[in-house]
Formats: sequence, structure tokens, C-alpha cells
Amino acid sequence: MSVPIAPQTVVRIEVREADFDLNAELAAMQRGRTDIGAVCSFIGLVRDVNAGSSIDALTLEHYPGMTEKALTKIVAEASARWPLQGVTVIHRVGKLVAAANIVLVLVASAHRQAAFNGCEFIMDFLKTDAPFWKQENTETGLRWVDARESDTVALQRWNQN
Amino acid sequence: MSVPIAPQTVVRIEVREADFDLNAELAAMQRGRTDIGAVCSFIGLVRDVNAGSSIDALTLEHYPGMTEKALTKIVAEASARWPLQGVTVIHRVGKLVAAANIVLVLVASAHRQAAFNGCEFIMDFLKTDAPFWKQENTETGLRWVDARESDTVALQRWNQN
Amino acid sequence: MMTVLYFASLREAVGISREQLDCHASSLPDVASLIAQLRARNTSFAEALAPTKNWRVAVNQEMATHQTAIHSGDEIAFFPPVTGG
Amino acid sequence: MMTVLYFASLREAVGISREQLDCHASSLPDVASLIAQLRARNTSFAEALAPTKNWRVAVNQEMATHQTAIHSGDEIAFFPPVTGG
Repeated sequence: MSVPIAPQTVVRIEVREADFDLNAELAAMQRGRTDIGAVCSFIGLVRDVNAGSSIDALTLEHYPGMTEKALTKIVAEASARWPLQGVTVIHRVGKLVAAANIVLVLVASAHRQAAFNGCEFIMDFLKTDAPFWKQENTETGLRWVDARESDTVALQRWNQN
Repeated sequence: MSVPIAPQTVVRIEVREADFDLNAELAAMQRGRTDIGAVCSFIGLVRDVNAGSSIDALTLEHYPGMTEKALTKIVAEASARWPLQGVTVIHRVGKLVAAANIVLVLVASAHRQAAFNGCEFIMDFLKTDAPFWKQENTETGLRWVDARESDTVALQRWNQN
Repeated sequence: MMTVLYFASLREAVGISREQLDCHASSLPDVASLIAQLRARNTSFAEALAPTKNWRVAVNQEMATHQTAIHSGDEIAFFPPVTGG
Repeated sequence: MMTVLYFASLREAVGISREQLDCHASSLPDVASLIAQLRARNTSFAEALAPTKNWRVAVNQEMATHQTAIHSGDEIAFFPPVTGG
């Protein structure tokens, strides 16, 4: 069922409260190698508005242990589909104010299409399979964020490959 | 024929010799706003191996004036297709050694799919429409890089939208 | 003995985040039987774990279904659809 | 008067990067007629701009074709397929 992480893919997965530094993560991925041709990164941030309400902050809850397992499984699947040289996934938990970073996915490959595909694939499955939950601080109180149908729809294209 | 840049899209396009700083470009794009939900970035780098030869460095030539026009046209087209909040494109020219940065494309949106699509679209058309040419320093001398058929094929999916 | 965890809005609905169930494995062979036992406790549990509600279940940190077998020592978690990223 | 530019491998093949053509617009109404005149110069130009070669042409920094009209003051550029990014 579950595939192993491809031997050529250097993987770093972390779930933590602290913010991340994109330059530092990029430098760590590139350190000592000159064979990377393409790096695609995705950062998800706290928006000040969601579903019609103004948001001051949100609190991210997760399921410790399962989160890391789920992320590892998603990254392994991506590493089996495309020739990825490196993958870094950092997801923050705890209280995050508007404009704060939530998640970083960084994917390196020799060629751009593998980097783009790997990064999008990981984000798409992270959105539906990794056990994180957002609770928003709105003007009218706390509100759990509803899962979006479009996130489930987004997965369908990966079945065609 | 040519569409204008969408009014909500803050655009920065630069062709230059100097390296870029991803964190600084990201911070500039985010400054003073809390409505960005997703940032997709792509970095292209000089690989030490291409088409079977080892590469020490490459020289990037371009067509000053037309390069900026072509990039602006590509970014405008992306801004018309997806709700993009910000787009930064920096392409380096001159001599670049192995592992050096070549190009940065940074795209911000409220939602991840627009950010991913915008970034990929811009890279795909940059590869075929922006007048840059790479000459590699290989073990056996200088060699102009050939255009890749796969880059032309990559454009086809954007006709279907 | 098994550990049952509740997360996010489902945790708030049932009022606890974690409990140890002391039971004979034979009486709870699968996820469906555990759900039946939990829902019989009170209306909070009955409503939170109603079949019409859109919840998820994991056994030992892997996504599971009603039919998934459970054993002594397992960790079973109930939670709403995920919303990270 | 028009400016003609050559880039990358095509620049190396013809041996110059830029030239001013002093001509009556009527004698060079379009890109095709300019190409014919340039190819008539010598074998370097004839080969570099041969129809079998995979080159591109831009007029005033926009991609153009054989049929594109040209006028006095225009900037015409010849170059191989691009390879940036």
C-alpha cells in the first residue's frame, strides 16, 4: 500500500510552532550539490478574510504522530512518481496571526515539471490527508474552518497519471 | 492581441546580472498586506550536467528591451487568467557558475491553485517566448544550448483552459 | 485496553480529548462496534458520531473505516475532515 | 534606414551583432524581402538565414513572420529559438 521514500530524495518533514525561513531551507536543500535545476516552493499564509469574515488569527490543532506519518506517506508517493532530489515540508501549529506563515513545501528536481508537479501533489494531499484543523478568530468568535469540496476535487487529476 | 496587466496584480519584472534574494522578494510582495493566502515560487538554477556534458558555467545572452516586453506580456496574460495579487519575475544575464540562480518567478494569490497555475504558466511561456539564450562552458568548449521540444509541448495544456 | 482520541470540533462536541477504554477485545472487534458503544453513552456522543455527520476515523494513525478491525493496545482517533495547509 | 540585430548562435554565424541598413522602404516592404537581400550577401548569411534553419524574427521587439511589413526606422532582429529560464 504505502511506498518507501525514493533513495535519491532527501526528505525533511517538520511540524512545529516556530516560523520557518525560506532562504535557510533553500540553502540547506542546495548545500554541497550542483545538480539541482529547479526548485518549486509553496507557502500558505493566514489571510485576513475567509468565508466572508475578518480573521485576526487562527489556531492550528493537529494529531501528533499521525501528522508526521501522513506527511511522510504523501512525500514518499510524490518521490515515487517524479525524480525529486529534495523535499522539505514544514507545517506550523498553534496560534498564528494574519499574514503569518502556515506551511512550506519546497521541492527540488533536475527539471521544472517534476518540481512543480511534486510540490502541487504534496500540497493537494496535505490538504485532504494530513490531520490538521484550523479554528479562526473572527469578529463574532471562534469558528472551526470547514473542509472545502474543491480540495477533494483537486485530487482527481492525480488519478489520471 | 496583447492584454493589459490586471489592476489588482502588483508586478515587478527585472532582467539583471545581480543575484536575487528570495526572502527579500517575498517580503517586498507581502509588505503592508494581509490578504495573501498562497505564494508559489520557482527558481531555475545552473546544473552541473546537461545533455551528457559537465558544465562549469553558462553565459546568458538576451535581447534588451524585447526581453522585458515579452515578460510583461506573459505576466499580463497570467494576470488575466487567474486572480493574482502579485507577480515578481527576475531573470539573470551574463556569466553564471554551476548552482547559481538563473530565474525567479514568484506569484501570490488568495488561493493556492491560482498561485501554482500562474507560476507554471509564466515559466512555460518564459521558456519559449522570452529572448534569452544560454551558452554552456563544457569540458570540450563553448556550446549553445538547443531549445527543447518538451518546452513547446508544455504550452499545449494552456490552450485547453 | 485501547486509547480513543478526539480532535478539533469533534473533541469539543464530546467534551474530552482522550480516554482509555478498558474492555475485552472480543466485545469490540471493529470500529463499527466501538462507535455503537460510544454513541450509547449520551446524546453528545450519539450526535457527534452519527452516521450523517462527516467525521473520519484512524486506527493506529492510519485512516480507517467502520470495518477496520481493532485490538487491545490500539489507538483509535475520531476527527472532522482536515483543514490544514 | 532600419536597424538589424543578430543574437546568440545566429550572431556568431553572420559575424555581426548589429547593423544599420540604409535603404528605401519601397525596396524592402516585408521581412521576406529583407531576408532575400541579406542572404544574397555571402554564404554565411545565406546559410544562417536559410529557410531550413530554425530561426526566429522579431520586428520592433514583437515576434514576426515572413509576411510582416517593415518600415523605415524599424528594428528587426534574427535569433535562434530561445533557451532561457
